Amino acid sequence: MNDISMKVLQNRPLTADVRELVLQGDTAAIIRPGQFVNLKLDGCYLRRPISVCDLNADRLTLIYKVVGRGTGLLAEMPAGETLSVLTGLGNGYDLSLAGDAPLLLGGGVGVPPLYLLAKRLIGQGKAVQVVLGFNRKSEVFYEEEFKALGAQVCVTTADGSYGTKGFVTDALPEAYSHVYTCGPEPMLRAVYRKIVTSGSFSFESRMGCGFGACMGCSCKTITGYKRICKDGPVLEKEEIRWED
Amino acid sequence: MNDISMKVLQNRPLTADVRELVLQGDTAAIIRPGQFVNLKLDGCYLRRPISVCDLNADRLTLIYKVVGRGTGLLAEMPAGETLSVLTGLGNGYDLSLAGDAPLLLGGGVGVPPLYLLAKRLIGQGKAVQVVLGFNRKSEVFYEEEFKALGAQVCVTTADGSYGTKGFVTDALPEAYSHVYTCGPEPMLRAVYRKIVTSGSFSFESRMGCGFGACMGCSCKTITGYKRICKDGPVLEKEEIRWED
Amino acid sequence: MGRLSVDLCGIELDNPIIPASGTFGFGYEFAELYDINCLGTFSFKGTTLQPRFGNPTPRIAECPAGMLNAVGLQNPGVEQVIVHELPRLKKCFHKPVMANVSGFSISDYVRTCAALDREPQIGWLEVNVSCPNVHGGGMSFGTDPKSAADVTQAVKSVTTKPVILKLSPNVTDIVTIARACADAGADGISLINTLLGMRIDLKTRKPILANTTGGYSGPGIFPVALRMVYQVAHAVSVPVIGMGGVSSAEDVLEMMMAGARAVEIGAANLVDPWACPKIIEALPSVMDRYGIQSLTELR
Amino acid sequence: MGRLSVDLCGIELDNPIIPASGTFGFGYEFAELYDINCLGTFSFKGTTLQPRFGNPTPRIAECPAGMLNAVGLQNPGVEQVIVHELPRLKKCFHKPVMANVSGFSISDYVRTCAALDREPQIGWLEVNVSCPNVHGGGMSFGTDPKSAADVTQAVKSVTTKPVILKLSPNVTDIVTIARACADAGADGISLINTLLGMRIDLKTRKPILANTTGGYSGPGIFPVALRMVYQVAHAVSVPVIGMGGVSSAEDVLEMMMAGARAVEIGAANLVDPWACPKIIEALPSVMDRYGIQSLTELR
Ligand SMILES: Cc1cc2nc3c(=O)[nH]c(=O)nc-3n(C[C@H](O)[C@H](O)[C@H](O)COP(=O)(O)OP(=O)(O)OC[C@H]3O[C@@H](n4cnc5c(N)ncnc54)[C@H](O)[C@@H]3O)c2cc1C
Ligand SMILES: Cc1cc2nc3c(=O)[nH]c(=O)nc-3n(C[C@H](O)[C@H](O)[C@H](O)COP(=O)(O)OP(=O)(O)OC[C@H]3O[C@@H](n4cnc5c(N)ncnc54)[C@H](O)[C@@H]3O)c2cc1C
Ligand SMILES: Cc1cc2nc3c(=O)[nH]c(=O)nc-3n(C[C@H](O)[C@H](O)[C@H](O)COP(=O)(O)O)c2cc1C
Ligand SMILES: Cc1cc2nc3c(=O)[nH]c(=O)nc-3n(C[C@H](O)[C@H](O)[C@H](O)COP(=O)(O)O)c2cc1C
Ligand code: FES
Ligand code: FES
Repeated sequence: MNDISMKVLQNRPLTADVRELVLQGDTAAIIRPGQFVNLKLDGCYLRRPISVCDLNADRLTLIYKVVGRGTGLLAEMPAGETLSVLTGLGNGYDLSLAGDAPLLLGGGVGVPPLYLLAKRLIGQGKAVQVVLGFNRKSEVFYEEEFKALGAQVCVTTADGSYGTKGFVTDALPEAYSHVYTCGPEPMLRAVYRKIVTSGSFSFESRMGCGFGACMGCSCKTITGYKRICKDGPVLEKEEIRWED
Repeated sequence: MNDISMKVLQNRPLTADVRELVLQGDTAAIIRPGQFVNLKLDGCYLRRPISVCDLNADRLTLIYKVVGRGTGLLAEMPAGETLSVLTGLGNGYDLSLAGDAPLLLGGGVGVPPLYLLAKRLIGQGKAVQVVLGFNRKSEVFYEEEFKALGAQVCVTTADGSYGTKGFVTDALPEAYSHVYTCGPEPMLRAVYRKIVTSGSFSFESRMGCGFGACMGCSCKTITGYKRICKDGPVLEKEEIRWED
Repeated sequence: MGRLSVDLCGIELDNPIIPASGTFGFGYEFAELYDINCLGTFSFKGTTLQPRFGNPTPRIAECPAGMLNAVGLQNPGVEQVIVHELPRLKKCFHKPVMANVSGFSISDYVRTCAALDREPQIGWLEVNVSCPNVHGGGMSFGTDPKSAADVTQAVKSVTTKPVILKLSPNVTDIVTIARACADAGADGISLINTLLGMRIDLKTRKPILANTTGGYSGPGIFPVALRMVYQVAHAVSVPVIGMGGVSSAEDVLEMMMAGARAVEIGAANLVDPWACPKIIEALPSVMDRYGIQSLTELR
Repeated sequence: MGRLSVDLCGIELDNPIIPASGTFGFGYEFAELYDINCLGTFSFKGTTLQPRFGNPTPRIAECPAGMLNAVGLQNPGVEQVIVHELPRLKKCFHKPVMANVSGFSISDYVRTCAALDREPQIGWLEVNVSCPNVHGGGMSFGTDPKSAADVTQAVKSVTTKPVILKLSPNVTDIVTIARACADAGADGISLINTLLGMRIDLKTRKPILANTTGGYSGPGIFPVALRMVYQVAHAVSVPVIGMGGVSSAEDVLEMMMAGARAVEIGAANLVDPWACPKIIEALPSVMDRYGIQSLTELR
């Protein structure tokens, strides 16, 4: 973990309420896809956790949905401003579990972390299949970016206005070696029930610290209590214990 | 009173810790010298009261000393930023009391409101005498500006490093028709004891609102309770009741 | 009834926004700025039997997210309020107004409320029980259920107007005190008054306030206020007025979701004199955003 | 003694900065970031007799100037703390550490403290009396002087280490409770624990926290904390540890001017993991600015 002052290079809309933020600054602390950063915004007491979408040595791309005060403030940040970023948080996805034909299932703003994951897996020569789920056509983003990586991409929309009608679970391919997924909890539950292989699930939680100090994000797993922020956000299928 | 969004045109040091701030915005609500404005700064809950030093229709000059958090933040505001300003607060100095040869006594950051006062009095053809008191030479500001108005100016420094050694009360001229003064309370008390004419005294107080709503700034006078922010900051010599 | 209107003890308010006592004087300063008839009502400056200058200055200190005040109930006394303030107030405000009353003994409260009861423009009596009880060892009436109930009962016996007990948050158990007031006949409960706080001046190493401690208000107290409003609204059946740090239409809705029938706004008026009309104007669109048709559905 | 050093119940601290319980775990997360031996000491995660998962999530909500938590004392239980955490902690922290202890009955406290008393690395026992008393009707031990004194006495009888009672601010009269603890033998008092608060989600119209209410910490509680520290430090003769919203070297000095011997820092660690070393580094120059030669002169 590192606290880096990063400069906004770009902050552009992808859809009506989803934006892409490109930051400049040292990304060395980020090791794995599926890790996240925690952003300090003037006017918010707590930091805001956002998944790493893409990076190179001194550039970090995040994709965020404007849902409240913090993301609202973020949307107004012009290029040139700086913000304090705790980087390299969370465990991230374990690439060694991928097998030959990993399947990546993303829903809404659960899509971003899968981008870096796809890039890395394709870099390892895997045949990556991606299903991206959205509510409607106007909310779809990053389909082309995933295709450009060389992934096989399928898009679903809940209302059928684009791609396959339904949820990501309605568009599972016939064969896959391992599932990596990120999205809203109802989607994760549906994926958990439906997939026939092992899987790595990325969870969300309201966080106090984001680096394992406060126990604000604890959950129960088969293997004991875990902190979403430090022992997660990625949990493996075998260890997940759903709360009701 | 008005709430005006004003733009910083200039924010430059006059001495090590005193700065001149020029703001652009409608100043119509400011009627008299000795009135003040109340500045909203990001990161401070309460506004900061600062006396009007000079103005024209769309330009306002303030002089402030960096003493704490709020003035520290103000010192960092670059040209181009805007801030919310409640303008036209307080009663201000009554020019009709001046007589022919008014005497203006200012101490430290009590000097600024006397500038607009001197300008107006000279505009009315009065022979304005000004004594400006500071601690030491390095803290002197606006001597030339007062001279340029055509006032007769004397500077005192407590340590004698410039001008007359001593306090403003050590440099009173032989004759004057009325005294206008602003400065730290010990100075006001000394002036009160020493002057032989009527006088108008400008007071400070920690303020909640600055426009008469909260009773945070009340003081006792011969003529009853007054609010420094609304019934003052200027009190006439006859009505002042010193607390101990 | 309009989309924003609410019923407060049998009197309909056009909207739930009520400037809080001590931050709105008797309304004139604000009447110079906007037509204060846009408000639901307002609660005027805490009035006592005798005139009071209040505490020495400094009376104000800043906090990270709010302010301290130790005004000490400066007011001209109930007689002057009736003779001078109310006739002037009548000229700029044409709705029932809320009279805020303080006292240092039961008889203070009774005599002040009895005098105000005769004034037709007064819609509600808001009885502030945060003052020290001079006959009860100096602890405030509002920190003891029995004393709070005694004040309630005594005031109820001299007025036919709705009586709203305004509670102090500086207590171990707000619910017991609220219940005691409701059981003693209170027509409503308003809360919270200020939290007791303090600041020290690093330069002098002494308390900033001449009174040493003061009442903390502003956004920093909002979470505590919301909790107490929620607890009390779930414990009593009379209407609850929520306050404490409310500064936006969102805060108003959150207070009403916690169970408040109406919402008072204090310190926010001092920092932005137009805070209340801005909030009233913002309410409909913020309600739209959260799918709220009318405020009565939040009850 | 250095310029920053202070004496806490007979143990010298290099500086008065102590990360507060529940915001610093058992120190490892922070030991990865900086050498935690720069701290005066730290208070480890509230430990109970039995292991606890704590409350369901969400456990965290944001406030205008701070946060709510309803972690609910998640901890592995005293046995695991002794077997697993302390040996690991010993590797990265070479000073006496403060053990924070919670319980739901007097016997909980006694057994937990007795077990910890045998651990040489523990310098102080900080006994948190904000938990509900399961044998006393659910009100917390810290809201009643008698219960707080009982816990103090019981714990004192099983340990020779200094015992610091950590008080809840959610009370009418903090001074009486602090005095009761001091009279019962407490070697120090630390305060404040969190203020009870709440937030509601405007979208769901339900409380954000699964537990409904939570503990409010951060800058928003500083004025209340400072007031209580001042009141208690002027009422008892044992040392007082001040905390609540401290986020800067200036805040530390203000707490010490209010009478605190040392200062704990909680929520600030969560927002800026380097908050404590930054404050320690800033202290000398901020002391220079206010003409403070050494911290002992603030007593
Ligand atoms: C590990 C992780 C990775 C995430 N990655 C992304 C991402 O790549 N893109 C994206 O758009 N969103 C992501 N989120 C969700 C994102 O953190 C929230 O949408 C954001 O914090 C909302 O902040 P706000 O101030 O706009 O909302 P508000 O509702 O005003 O926030 C109030 C508080 O609640 C917290 N909060 C609100 N919603 C959530 C949520 N869904 N998850 C966690 N905390 C929440 C905020 O952090 C803040 O503390 C991620 C969350 C986690 C935990
Ligand atoms: C009517 C009036 C006119 C003033 N005109 C000027 C001026 O022209 N130039 C100038 O340099 N200063 C002036 N002052 C003083 C100026 O308001 C304070 O120096 C300033 O508020 C300090 O703010 P701070 O945040 O830097 O200090 P802090 O000490 O961090 O402020 C904390 C709180 O105390 C208040 N406060 C601190 N010092 C004073 C003070 N001396 N008077 C009133 N409130 C104070 C602040 O407003 C704030 O609410 C005037 C004060 C008043 C009342
Ligand atoms: C300057 C000031 C004066 C106050 N005077 C009174 C008063 O006279 N009577 C009263 O019941 N409450 C008084 N209060 C308390 C407020 O009415 C309100 O309960 C409290 O400030 C919390 O609301 P807020 O956070 O919106 O300010 C006063 C508050 C302030 C800031
Ligand atoms: C996430 C979190 C967990 C806490 N857990 C404990 C605890 O286990 N024991 C305890 O005595 N206090 C606990 N506290 C209270 C803090 O130690 C401290 O008293 C309080 O947060 C006020 O200080 P602050 O404003 O600096 O955070 C916790 C606070 C937070 C924010
Ligand atoms: S958010 Fe603090 S431990 Fe996970
Ligand atoms: S500062 Fe509010 S009345 Fe003067």
